Amino acid sequence: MKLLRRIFPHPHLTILLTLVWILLANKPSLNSLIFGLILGIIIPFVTQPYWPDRPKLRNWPMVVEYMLVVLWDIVVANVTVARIILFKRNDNRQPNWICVPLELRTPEAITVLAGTITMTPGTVSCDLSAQGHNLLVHCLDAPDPEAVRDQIKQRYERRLKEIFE
Amino acid sequence: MIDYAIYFAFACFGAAIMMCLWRIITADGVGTRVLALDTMVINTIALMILYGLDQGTEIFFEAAMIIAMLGFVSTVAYARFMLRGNIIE
Amino acid sequence: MSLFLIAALPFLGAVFPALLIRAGRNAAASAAGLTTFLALMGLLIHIPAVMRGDVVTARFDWIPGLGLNANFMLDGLGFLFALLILGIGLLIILYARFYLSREDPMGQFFTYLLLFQGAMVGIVLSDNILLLLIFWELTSLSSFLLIGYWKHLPEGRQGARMALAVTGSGGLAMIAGMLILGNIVGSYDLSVILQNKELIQASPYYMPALILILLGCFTKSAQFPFHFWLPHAMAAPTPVSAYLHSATMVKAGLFLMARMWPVLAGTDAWFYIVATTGLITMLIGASIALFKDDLKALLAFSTVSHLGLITMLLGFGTKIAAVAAVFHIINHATFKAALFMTAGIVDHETGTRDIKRLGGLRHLMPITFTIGTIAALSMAGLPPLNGFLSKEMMLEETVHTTWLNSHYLVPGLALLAALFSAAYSFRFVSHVFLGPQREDYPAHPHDPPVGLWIAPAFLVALVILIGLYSAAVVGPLVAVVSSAVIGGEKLPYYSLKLWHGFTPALYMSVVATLGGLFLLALHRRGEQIWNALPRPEAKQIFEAIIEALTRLSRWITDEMHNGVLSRYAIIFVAFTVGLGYYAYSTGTIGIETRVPLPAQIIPILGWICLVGATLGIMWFHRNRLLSLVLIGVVGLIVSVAFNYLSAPDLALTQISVEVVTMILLLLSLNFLPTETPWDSSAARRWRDAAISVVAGLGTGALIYAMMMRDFAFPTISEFHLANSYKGGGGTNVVNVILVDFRGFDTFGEIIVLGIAALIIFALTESVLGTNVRSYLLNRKPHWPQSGDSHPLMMVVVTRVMMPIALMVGAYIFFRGHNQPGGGFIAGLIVAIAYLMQYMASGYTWAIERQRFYYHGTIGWGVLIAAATGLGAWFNERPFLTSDFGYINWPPLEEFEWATAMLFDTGVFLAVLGAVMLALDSLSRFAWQPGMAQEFPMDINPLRDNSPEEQQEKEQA
Amino acid sequence: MTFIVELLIAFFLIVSGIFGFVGSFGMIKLKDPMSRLHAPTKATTLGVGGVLLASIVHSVLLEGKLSLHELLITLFLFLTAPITALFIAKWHIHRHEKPEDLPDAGEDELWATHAVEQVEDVPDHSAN
Amino acid sequence: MNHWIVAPIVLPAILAPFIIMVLRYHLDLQRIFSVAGVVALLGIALTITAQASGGDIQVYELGDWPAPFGIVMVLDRMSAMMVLLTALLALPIVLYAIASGWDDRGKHFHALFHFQLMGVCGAFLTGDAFNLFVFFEVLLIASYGLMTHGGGAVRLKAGVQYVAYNLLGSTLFLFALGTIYGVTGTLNMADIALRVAEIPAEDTALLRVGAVLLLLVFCIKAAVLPLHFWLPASYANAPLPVAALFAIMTKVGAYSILRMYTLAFGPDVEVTQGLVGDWLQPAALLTLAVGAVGILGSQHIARMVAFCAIASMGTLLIAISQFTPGATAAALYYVFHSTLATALLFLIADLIMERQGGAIAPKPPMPQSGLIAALFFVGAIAMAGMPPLSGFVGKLLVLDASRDASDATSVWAVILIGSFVTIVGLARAGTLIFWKSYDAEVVTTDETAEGENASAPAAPEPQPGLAFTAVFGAVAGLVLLTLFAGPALEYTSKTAEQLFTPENYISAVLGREE
Amino acid sequence: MEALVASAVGIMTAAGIFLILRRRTFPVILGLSLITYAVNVFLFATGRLALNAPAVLNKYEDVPYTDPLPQALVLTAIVISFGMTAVIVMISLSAYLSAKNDHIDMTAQDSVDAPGDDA
Repeated sequence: MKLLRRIFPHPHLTILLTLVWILLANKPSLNSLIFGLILGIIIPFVTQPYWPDRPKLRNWPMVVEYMLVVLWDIVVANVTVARIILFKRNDNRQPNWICVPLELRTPEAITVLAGTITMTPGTVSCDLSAQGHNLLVHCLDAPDPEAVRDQIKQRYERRLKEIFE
Repeated sequence: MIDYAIYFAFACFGAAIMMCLWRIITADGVGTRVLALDTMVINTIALMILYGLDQGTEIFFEAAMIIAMLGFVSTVAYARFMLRGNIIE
Repeated sequence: MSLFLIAALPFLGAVFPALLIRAGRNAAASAAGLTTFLALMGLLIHIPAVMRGDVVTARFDWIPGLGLNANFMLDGLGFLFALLILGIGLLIILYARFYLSREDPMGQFFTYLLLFQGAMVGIVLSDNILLLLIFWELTSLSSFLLIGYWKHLPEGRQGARMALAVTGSGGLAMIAGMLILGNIVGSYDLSVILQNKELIQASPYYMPALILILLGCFTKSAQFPFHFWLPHAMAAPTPVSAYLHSATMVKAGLFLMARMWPVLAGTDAWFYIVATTGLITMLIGASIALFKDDLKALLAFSTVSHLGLITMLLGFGTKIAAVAAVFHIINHATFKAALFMTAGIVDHETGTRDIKRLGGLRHLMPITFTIGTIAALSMAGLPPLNGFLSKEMMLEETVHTTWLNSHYLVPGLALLAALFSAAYSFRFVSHVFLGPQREDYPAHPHDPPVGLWIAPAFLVALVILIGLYSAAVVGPLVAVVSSAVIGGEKLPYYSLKLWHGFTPALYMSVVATLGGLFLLALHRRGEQIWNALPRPEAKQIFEAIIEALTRLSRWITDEMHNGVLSRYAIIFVAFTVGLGYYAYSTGTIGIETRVPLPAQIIPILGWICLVGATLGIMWFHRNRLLSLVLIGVVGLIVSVAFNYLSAPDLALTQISVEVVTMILLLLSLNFLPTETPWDSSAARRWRDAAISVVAGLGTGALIYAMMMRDFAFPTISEFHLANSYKGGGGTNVVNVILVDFRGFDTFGEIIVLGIAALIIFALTESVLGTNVRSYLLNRKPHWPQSGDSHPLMMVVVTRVMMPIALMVGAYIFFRGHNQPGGGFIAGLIVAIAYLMQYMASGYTWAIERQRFYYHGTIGWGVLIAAATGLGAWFNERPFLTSDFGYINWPPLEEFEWATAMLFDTGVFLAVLGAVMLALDSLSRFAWQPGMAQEFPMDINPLRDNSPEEQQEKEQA
Repeated sequence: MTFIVELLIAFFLIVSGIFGFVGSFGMIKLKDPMSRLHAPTKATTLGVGGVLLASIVHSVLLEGKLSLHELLITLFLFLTAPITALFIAKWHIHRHEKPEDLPDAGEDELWATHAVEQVEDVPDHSAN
Repeated sequence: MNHWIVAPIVLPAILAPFIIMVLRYHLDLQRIFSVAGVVALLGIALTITAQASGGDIQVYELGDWPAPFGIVMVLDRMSAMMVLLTALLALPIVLYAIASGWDDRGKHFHALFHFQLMGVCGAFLTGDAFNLFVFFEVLLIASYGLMTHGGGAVRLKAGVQYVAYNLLGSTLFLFALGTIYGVTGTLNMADIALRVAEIPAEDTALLRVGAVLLLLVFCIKAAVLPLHFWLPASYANAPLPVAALFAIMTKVGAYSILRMYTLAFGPDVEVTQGLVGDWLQPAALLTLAVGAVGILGSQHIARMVAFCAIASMGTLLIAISQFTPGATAAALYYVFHSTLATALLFLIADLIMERQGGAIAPKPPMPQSGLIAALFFVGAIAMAGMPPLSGFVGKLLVLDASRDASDATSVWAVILIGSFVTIVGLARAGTLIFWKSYDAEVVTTDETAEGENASAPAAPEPQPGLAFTAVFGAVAGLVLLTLFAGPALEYTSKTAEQLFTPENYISAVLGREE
Repeated sequence: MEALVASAVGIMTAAGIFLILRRRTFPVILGLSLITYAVNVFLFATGRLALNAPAVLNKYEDVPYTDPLPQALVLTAIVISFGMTAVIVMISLSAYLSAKNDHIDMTAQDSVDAPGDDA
């Protein structure tokens, strides 16, 4: 088991890399699968020292759900922000800082959350607090910061907690 | 129809790049300039894919991909330089 | 004995004193004496042949391509001089053994002396003017060493340098003269040249050749106005003065004039140049000698005067004058060497050479007195000594000479010179030896041991013998030598005897002697007048000229090479542009043969970006970070442009290189100032801008002209396109060119990269080994640093991004042969992937987990590439011959293998190692003691729970 | 069918064009640096995303070959864009915001960027 | 297949990485392998010289691709001779560097040294214009490393200038190559020659620009005025054994001029008329003049020797710029002499600097002063072109060969006056350094600041015996060159003949006659 | 198109040379980078420009190819100039740290010459 763990330090990564290879080759074939798999095993092995711990992923349906939610939010938020940029006068906009207290503890989960916040336009995650218990978010136009924070916690953090912890 | 759409997109991204250039040259701090450069890189990627689509060629793909990967590295390097002075510490 | 051996013996012998000096002074001196003696004997063997008038020769083809051959010949003239050189040399060695003190490095002395002797013998025996030149310059060099022998004396240094400068420059002029002469005749062999008088004197190059050769002769023989070096050469030990500056070296010029006499003499030019110079020199030398208080200086100027005399005689161009010259050469050598040795003895015994502090030595040093007096009287030209005989002949000749239609000028001046000559000779005797004995000699003078006086005594004996029995003692010799000088023609009538009857010469002699006594009596008065006269001191003028020359050189050199790179660069650019324009404007260019590609909107946008960014860099270049950002824009546009213009490989390479360069620059900018201060004026900037614009226009126009025309010939790349797949096994022609057609270029290229990394590493080591390290440790950052140097999100994303980047690198590598990509780009991408890790988690943390060593990677890369190339040798193919094939392993699809892939692996490894080593080295500059990190990220909420922290540490 | 596909592609392209434009326009229009940071996220997500989708649809449905590698670019952008934004935001916080201007960081007291021992005598860098 | 031709390139190219990988921490082994490598290179050089002396031009087609499509190495008399010179030069220098401990004052000396040799040999052997560029870069970058070897503020600063200037030169090289390729469509030198001869009139302007830019590039390397500015500071501040090695670098420029301008843009080629003759000769004269003036005007021994290098390049280029077989034979002889003499003087200068600093001024007495003085004397004689050493023969050859030149008078005047100034300058330096009685009160401080940087690592036990052996080796080279001047001149004459019949070269490379 | 490329080369060259004529190391390095870009494009353009004709062989149809050789040369040139840039960056950094200033000129203080008296 230990040996297996040494050889496959990050199985998820192996899968991802194999997928990346197939995409790169852009031609689904046995050749590229096998080659991708070989590299997908070698490379995590090589990079293992840089990723000492092994994140746990559970609740795969939730992963899918989360992705869909985020994609939808991106589309919606894009439109909202585009309207703000195009039509709202600078003076009327209310940019704001928000502090989001984090319940998440795993670095990977925090990263995904912060990434999601940034990728959904209108909010950008700007900083962690000194010990990593709060996330600083900047909003492009947030008359009601509380609502934004609650939405973040509700829509994203809850799901991530289920996925990672 | 696709052609017109592509031209439209060309125009949009071209204008976007010009605006980035404008921002790079006129901004008051390096931070904004780096941001503008990053945006410019992203717009460039879009343009390259668009052009590939227009010409029906794939030779732009790798370059776009590498640019996507490396543009990030340089942006981070600039930012780290401004934050810490030393980019590898 | 072969002439080769005679010429070579002194050189061979020169080795021994230097080696033998540990065995004692006597051993060194004996070795020197023995070789000289052997050479002398070897010479004397040839007496019968020489006296018969035969010419003994020895020939060896040394550099036939140049006409420089080691040909020697011995005729009467050469014999006389060789005899003087070796004979007096032997005496000098004997004398020097006793003269030099214990502190003087005697081995060195004899080595130098023998070197000089060899050079002199070489001159007089050469039958090739180029060979003669070699020995000629050698005498300058060895005399330089001998004059500067007493290194502690500043006069020695100056005198040596002056002698070298003057005689050396004369030698250089002579090189030109000899080359012209050889060119006229078509041979550099003396024996050939001497046969071609008409050819030479008819040639338009006769005058330049004559002047240049005479320059050499005059400088060597201290003729006016080059006479000034000789007295200062007297800083040398007396044996040297006696040898070089009376008997031999200064006579080299005379020798050459005599040697060339048959072909050069006889023209008006020769007469006016040589005779006049000799006359003036004779007069000036004699008059200065009269007022010199230093014994050796007195003798030196008297030597100058006598050399002038001989020169004048040679200059007359008549045969009888030549005979007189030959005779006087012999006489002068005998009495002057004796006089120098006498002066040396006086100096040695009394501790001074200042005439003003001497006098009355007659009783204290009777032997020295006798020797000195006889020699001096010979010099004064008193009968029955040999000096009288030749002076008579000289005066006789002057009487027959008209100078610019004046019958009296030459004899008058010659008489004056003879008068002065008598005066200083008498002064030498009376002021040194006669008069009352003094109490204040610096030492206690008495006669020296026999070793010191025997040599001059021998010479004085010769003086008397020649004077009394001239015809018997030197008659045949003079005849043979003279006949050699005048080129083998019939000798005119002359007689060597004391009494010729009441001739004008006799009257003149009487006048000269009496006048000399009179002058001596008036010496004190004369000295006052002399000292009151303003006269240019040649030494000071020379020194001033040299000093001015040195200063001027220093000024020119320092002004020209003032260390300002921008100046160098601007000259470079201007020169290049100028020549380029000249080359262009003198050629022709045809009409445009290509239809330009349409400029679409996207390229125009790109162009605007590029130009904007470039101008921005120029405008904002003082803000370094901003210029870097703008350079990034330029790089981006350039690489996209490459892609747009059908060069995907270039685009990939350019963008990867771009990123790495940028990171390198940022790493170094961390230590450099972030602002460039103004340090050039607005005018300068405008000038720079103007030059830059011209250069830019030039390049732009050049490439535009080229792009608008087709190749003049089909390009070789058609072959590459046609054979890339068939012969190289790849469809990406660019890559096949890189790894196959022109793989050797790539091989060189990765070596360049490897070297670059090694240099960076080596420099880092050197710089960090100095006090720079403490400077770096105490240095403050440019601006306040933020917290959280390794943000959590960055670390996490890198953990995913880096493997993907490696994957992309692998992909780029494998597809390289057939699609854009290849080992180089892959190496850069993998390096950037690692770099990402460095940036995310910090250098120290990452380097601890590093699994490969950069030096090894570079080495392996180069070695693999080389081994791939060498592999072909076993296949009996040239270096870097590639091979490829296809593998079919069902159920897999067919795939290709190629040795070029292996080569590409070498490229990949070398690039990876090089980039990493460079970055790694630069990162070490920023190392601070507290930097070692425990964790990959600064903030990690997981660490709230200590067990997991433990776990993380374990795994780390 | 082809028409619908083309329409789809054209739609994607137009959407991407608009958002790409808006992204950069925002940088010009918005005045404060922090707000400007929001603009490029549009270009990254829907701007490039639209083009990539169009490209995929084009090759899969019109040319009939499975070409999904454009997804990789999306993957890279989604992975990297937040980091870029984060760093620029940190730069802004570091340069322009004092700890008291930001919301309270709760029990951690300071935001990470400010959590550093300040070195004295460091030159001002307001030009950057 | 004659693999010897690439051996001078492949051997160092393998040895250097081997030294880096395996022997990185073993200086003694590095030294052994380094010396062995140089000796082997010398053996190879002798072999190929023997092969080339027959007069056949041998061609090695790398990768088995036919010329002009692949890269070829070409072995003719000139390239063989230059490789031999390189190897001959390298041996005393590597010995000296070991003996003086210079190789221990920084990292990777031996690896860089061999890479440099590789670059130089490659430049001499290649028959491809772009490959020439690559080898130029190899030798340049190795020289950058060697030049800054050991560090120190002044040296590094000089290094920056050196690199910057030469980077400009490299850029120009690319411009030139681009232009030539853009017109002729080929990179192989022989092929260029063939096409240049047939170039249509409408393309001459561009071709001329390419040719002149290329010439300028070589002139930079050869330190021709006014492109010599990189040389004085960099040679003077480089570690002097390295500067001694650099004596061959300027010759690479001279070699390239000879190669390209006899083969492709030769004196008979109508297209490139007036590009060389009009200004190269005056420039060479100026180079000699500036070099000689610099010798007299220098106040530092290393700088003085650097100007010696410039002056000797001036003399060499005077001969080259005539482009006649006779003058070229003289030039080739002079190349040997000038390289060895320059290197010798640099080594001697290092002996002096290591013992008492480099200022040309009175100094405290130094150990082995007499021997060093004697060596300096010999070196100065050689450099000034005084007899009996090869410098004199070389000078005579150059003078003799240029007597038919149109401006023979000025050539002779400059050479002879230059010699005079050189003699005065060297005599001044020698007497000041070795003959001046030392006044102990004058020099009290500045001792550490003078020579090496004070913080240099403690030098290892120097081995003066070996150092002197190395220097004597160089002297011996000069003596042999003098003694065997006849055969040497015969060889160079035949070489010049070979150069001035480019048809043979072209047909050997392109195989047209077979 | 050709005019665009040519003018871009010219402008980059001009800017590069202008920066090389500055008197500090950093602008000079930037200038060298710029001029390197210029020369790369120059060398590339000597193969003449072509759109949509990458030199990747197409097995199936007969398509035009651009001249691959200059591309290979440019690749080599890029790599070499990268190495050179790295080296000059490093040397100038070391020089700055050792001399504590980044003047590119060798001033009189830098000169190792000491006055020698002539006698």
